Amino acid sequence: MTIDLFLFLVLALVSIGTALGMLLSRNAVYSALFLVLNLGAVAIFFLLLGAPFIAMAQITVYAGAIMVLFLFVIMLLGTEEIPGMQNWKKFIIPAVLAGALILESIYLLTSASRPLGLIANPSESVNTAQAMRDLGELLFDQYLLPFEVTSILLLVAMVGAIVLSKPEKAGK
Amino acid sequence: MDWALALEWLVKSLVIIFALLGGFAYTTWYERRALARLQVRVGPNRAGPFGLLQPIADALKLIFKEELTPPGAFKLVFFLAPIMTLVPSIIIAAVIPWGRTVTMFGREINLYLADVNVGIIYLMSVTSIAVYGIVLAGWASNSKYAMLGGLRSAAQMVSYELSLGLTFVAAILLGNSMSLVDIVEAQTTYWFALIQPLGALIFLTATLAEVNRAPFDMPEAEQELTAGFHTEYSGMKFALFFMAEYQKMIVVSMMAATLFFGGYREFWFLRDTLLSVDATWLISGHQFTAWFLAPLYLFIKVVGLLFLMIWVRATWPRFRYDRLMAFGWKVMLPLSLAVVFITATGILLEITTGQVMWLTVGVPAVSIFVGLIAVVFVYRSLWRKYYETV
Amino acid sequence: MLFNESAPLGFFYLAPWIVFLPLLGLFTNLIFGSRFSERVIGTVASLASGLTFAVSALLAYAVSINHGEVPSQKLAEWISIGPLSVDWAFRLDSLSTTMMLVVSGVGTLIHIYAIGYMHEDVRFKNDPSRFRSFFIYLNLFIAAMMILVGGDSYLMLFVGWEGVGLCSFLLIGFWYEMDTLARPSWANSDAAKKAMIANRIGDFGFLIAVFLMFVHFGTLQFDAVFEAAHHASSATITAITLFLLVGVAGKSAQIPLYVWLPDAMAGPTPVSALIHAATMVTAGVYLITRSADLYMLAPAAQNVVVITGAATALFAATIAVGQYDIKKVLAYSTISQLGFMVAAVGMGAYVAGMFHLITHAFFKALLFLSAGSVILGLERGHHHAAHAHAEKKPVRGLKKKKDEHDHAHDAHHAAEHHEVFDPGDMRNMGGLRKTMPVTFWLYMIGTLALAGIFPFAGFWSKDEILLDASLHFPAVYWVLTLAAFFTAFYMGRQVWMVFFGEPRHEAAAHAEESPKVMTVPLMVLAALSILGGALNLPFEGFHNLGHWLEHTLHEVESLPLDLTVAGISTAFALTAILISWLIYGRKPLVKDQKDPLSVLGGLFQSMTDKWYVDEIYQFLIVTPFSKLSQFLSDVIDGKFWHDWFHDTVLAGTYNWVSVTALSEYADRRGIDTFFNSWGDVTQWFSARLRTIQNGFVRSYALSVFLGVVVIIGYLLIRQTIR
Amino acid sequence: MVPLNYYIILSAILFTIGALGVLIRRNPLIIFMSIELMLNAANLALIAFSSAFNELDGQIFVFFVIAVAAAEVAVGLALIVQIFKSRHNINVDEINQLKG
Repeated sequence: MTIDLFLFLVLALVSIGTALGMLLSRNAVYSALFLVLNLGAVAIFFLLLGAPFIAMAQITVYAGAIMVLFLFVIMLLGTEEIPGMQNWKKFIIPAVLAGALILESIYLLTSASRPLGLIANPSESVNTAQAMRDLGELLFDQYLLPFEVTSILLLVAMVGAIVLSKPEKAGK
Repeated sequence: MDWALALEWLVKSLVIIFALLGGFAYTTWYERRALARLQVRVGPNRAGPFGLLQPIADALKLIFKEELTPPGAFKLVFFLAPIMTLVPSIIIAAVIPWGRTVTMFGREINLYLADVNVGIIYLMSVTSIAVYGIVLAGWASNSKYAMLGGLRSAAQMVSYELSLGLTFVAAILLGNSMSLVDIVEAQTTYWFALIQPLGALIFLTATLAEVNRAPFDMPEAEQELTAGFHTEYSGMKFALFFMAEYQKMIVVSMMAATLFFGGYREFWFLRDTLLSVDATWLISGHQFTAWFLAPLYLFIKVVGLLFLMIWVRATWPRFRYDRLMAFGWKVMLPLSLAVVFITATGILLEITTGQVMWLTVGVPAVSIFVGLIAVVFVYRSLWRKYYETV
Repeated sequence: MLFNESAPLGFFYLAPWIVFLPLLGLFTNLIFGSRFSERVIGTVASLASGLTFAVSALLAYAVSINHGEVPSQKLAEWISIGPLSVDWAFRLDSLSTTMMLVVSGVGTLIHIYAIGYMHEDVRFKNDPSRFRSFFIYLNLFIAAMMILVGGDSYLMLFVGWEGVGLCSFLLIGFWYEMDTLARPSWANSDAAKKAMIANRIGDFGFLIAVFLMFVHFGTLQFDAVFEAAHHASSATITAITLFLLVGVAGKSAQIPLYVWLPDAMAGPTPVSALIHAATMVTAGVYLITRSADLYMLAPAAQNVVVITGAATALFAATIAVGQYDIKKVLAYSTISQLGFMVAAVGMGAYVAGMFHLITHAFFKALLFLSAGSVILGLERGHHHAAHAHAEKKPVRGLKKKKDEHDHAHDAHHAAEHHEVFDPGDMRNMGGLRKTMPVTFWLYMIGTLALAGIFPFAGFWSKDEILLDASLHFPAVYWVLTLAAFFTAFYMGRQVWMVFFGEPRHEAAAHAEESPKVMTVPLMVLAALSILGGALNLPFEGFHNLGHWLEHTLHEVESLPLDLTVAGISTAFALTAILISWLIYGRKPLVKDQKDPLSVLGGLFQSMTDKWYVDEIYQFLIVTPFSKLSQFLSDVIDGKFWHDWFHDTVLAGTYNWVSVTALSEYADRRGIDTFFNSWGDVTQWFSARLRTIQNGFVRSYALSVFLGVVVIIGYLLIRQTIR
Repeated sequence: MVPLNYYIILSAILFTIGALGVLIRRNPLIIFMSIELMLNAANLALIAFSSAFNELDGQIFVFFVIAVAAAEVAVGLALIVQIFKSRHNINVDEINQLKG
């Protein structure tokens, strides 16, 4: 077992564990915290896979902004605890389906007619400034239009959020 | 894995941690002394010469105090929150360079823990997760004051992070790199604070909000929330919060120094002199570069910036909370967008025309102008609000 | 690029500004004008025009030091479709810069004059808010005229041509909801429409000429057209030039399309002076001169041009004799003088034509503006008379408080004027020499210039035309000389009627002199009318204009002064003035006296009634046309198509098909039955399926999830089987 | 040297957990988080492919996904707050009519 594989397995366990924790915890705040941990684990995966920028963006945007917003809303509304699963029978079908999906995926992937290949240790390329530069150039050259469209989407979302959360004026 | 390399990292990490811990202790002393002087008092002066042993006395007191956990608190989170606050404030220092490469014991040693090419984004991500500790502390205390403090801080820090991140962008643009070492080296000729004074100002303001210092100390506004998110904390847990706050002060000062004030580089007027970081000294026949000047310069700058923070605390009243948010979204954010735009335009003009003047004169002039416009608008809107209420 | 830096000797890059400057003034007034005072509006507009003049002068200077060899200044590519390629380019040569100078120079003076004129006019007409639009239109006109004279292709010329036509329309109809006496009526807008329609006919001819050029030469750029014309058949050239002549007849008011110009006097007087006397109507002359290379190749067309011009000159001059309206006289005089110019350029005497164009611009603008001054003077007099009656105050006292007085006008103007008073009718005038001395002397200068008295400008330019005619077309020479005789006569008649004798109306008695802002431009124009002849004195070593235009026109004959021709014309003019004195001056008209010429009976009545041309047009064209339209509308469209074909044939068939065949059988029995049963089946199923639509989002998500599992399962099975 | 398959399987597992969360939880906030988890799983797969094929496009795509997720969360949370304000309840099973 190489150190890469070891690292992968540990992180995979952590991420699956935290995902399950998110799924199963009764308290929404704990769910959010588990998700933050999960996001962090995935960010480390990104680092390992040679995407440091995305990893940092993941932490900054997801962990730093989105999840904080979640926490904020949870605390603001005081809705930490909504009873989750009293009636286990109702969840048999989804659970069976989920199990089937996972098994199917694993079977699909392992029985593929040709292997999908290995991921080389990318840590050499992580630390070169060139990768960042390439990413930036790709983003602002080939993907400029999607980038701009995304910015418009963000603008629209911002306006929408402001409109939605604006206090209604008295008398209306 | 090279054991020597691991050892080197270990040593460097320990140096940083101890520097920060010691720095924390003496920043409290520094602040109390400076604050006292500004208020025409004397400040701590009993323990040791000039009260220099006062931090140790404080530490002892806090360690031996009883720790209380309020009933109904979420114990695990309540316990983890101070740690979650402290950790980011320490690990953020990993990418801040405090010197250059030194040859020592026969090997090249970098005077920084890591020079990753996404150093600046690392800073951003770590500052962005620093909010968790405070929010969770507020929530886990199961107390209204603490809760409100936590919520306030969540909103405040998320808001001001945007301006902070955008001023980072200005520094990235000017330094043409995301590596902090490159950015520092790019400031050999001009500090970025000279090229982009507005950006530096916004950075300093936003960091004040990020570390919850006056006049942005909303989460712990005493008159309103007793002590905010750490109302229910006591003993060593409280000490950890305290520690985190002062370490954050040090760290953001280091960030400010690195991004806008030349980092470990010498002051510009010392360039090409014997006191330059690049200078070669000749002592008793041995030639060596003056690498040890670099941490010294960084230290001087950090002390200066810390004084700035203390000074602000001593002179400025606290913002009202809605004004604080309005200021963050309606003034800081547009201004920092303008900063990015102006900087990028200046760089583009410099590249296309080949005139350095665009960068050295045009960008500062336009930035200052924009800043003044913002000041005028803020002033007028304040007066308008005043008249509306009167 | 706005600035063509490769142009030699600097100033050429300024060329686009001759259009942009007036547009700048226009938009300044358009956007900010509502906040400006009248003074500022007028200043902005005048400044725009004046700067245009300055730029034109610089351009002319640049042309002169470049010996006329100037590349056209391309501003932008306008059209590029297949073989058609038209640039927005400026042609700078001696001809176009001359026109630019005349247009912008006279235009500037009229702008300044109009500040004073319109200030009072909008108040007499009770709508001061239109002051701004007037100057906007004027600036637009200058811009369009500059495009016209500066264009480097027939299409650009046409753009300007249409632009000035539009401005002319707007300005004739400036007081569109009233007639010339400010009574509620549509007379002014009818005049505007008449001008527009008459010009459309001419423009149609112009357009056909342009189409022909494009078909035969494949280009519209001037030099390229002229170059290609040498290889074209003479029939083609003749057709082109004749169609161009149709355009000229429309714009320059030649027979048979001149009828719009007298009616155009409905516009404010500065408009009459600028557009309908000095500049726009000369566009036709400019067009022929510009197309000189084409006309040279088509002698037949040239002859037609000459005959048209000469006939117009004489015909209009006779009508002018019988007019009573001070502006109508000048209008017919303008038509007549345009006839002179057209005849001249038709004969190939382009320099003479251009020369007369320039001098005519000076003295006709002077005459019109002075007439405007007279009209305003009478308006004021009428007002003061009314005030004097109403308030028993001396006229002098009112004059001192002019400003407050203006406000008073605004307030109760409408109530004052009960009687209909025509301030333009010469029968209401008389004796203005004493009350309006400045205007009188200016008018005299204009009259003498127009009548062709030595040494005024008109003498030199007219003589040059006559001299050319005497050398090439003796018959035409006599026609023109006769026209010149009538010219002198009706001008004499006008002067005697307006300025001499006793006032025939109270208003004339109380008339007042105009302010400086109006008279000073007139003095400049008067000076130009006196000295304008110096542009092209027919002596060896002079011929300045000829040498100047030589750059553009290449073949220019410089004729020396012929004492015979000059003597005959001077004698004719003096005789005419003498006769007019005998009839009108010796024994001035008194109030309500009939015109002494009425003794001529039907002849004079015909002159007064414009030889019934409008009536003939009405009878020959308008009435048959409306009859035909009526017929087409009522009988063909209404009775045949609508009533019979549509109602009976189409609707009947449709009704049968729709009601019987489709509705009853196909729809109700066939389709309805089918779909009703379908609907029953659907309803039955949907009643079963409705239970799935339960509003729980997660149960929907579960369905989606099920779908995912099934699809992946299918893929799995397929892979396994394969 | 980690086989790409492992990453894909991990991604599939995470995705399924997210889907399960959407299906079985009633708290809309948790449902939202589950959606984020699903997006995250997809991101992991994308980055893994990007790394395996040595192409940067996958990273770009993830970047966009993150941006879109931010937008979605902003609007979604605003909606939840608004619903809570008008109904004082955010149990998704009880929000089954459009009328407020």
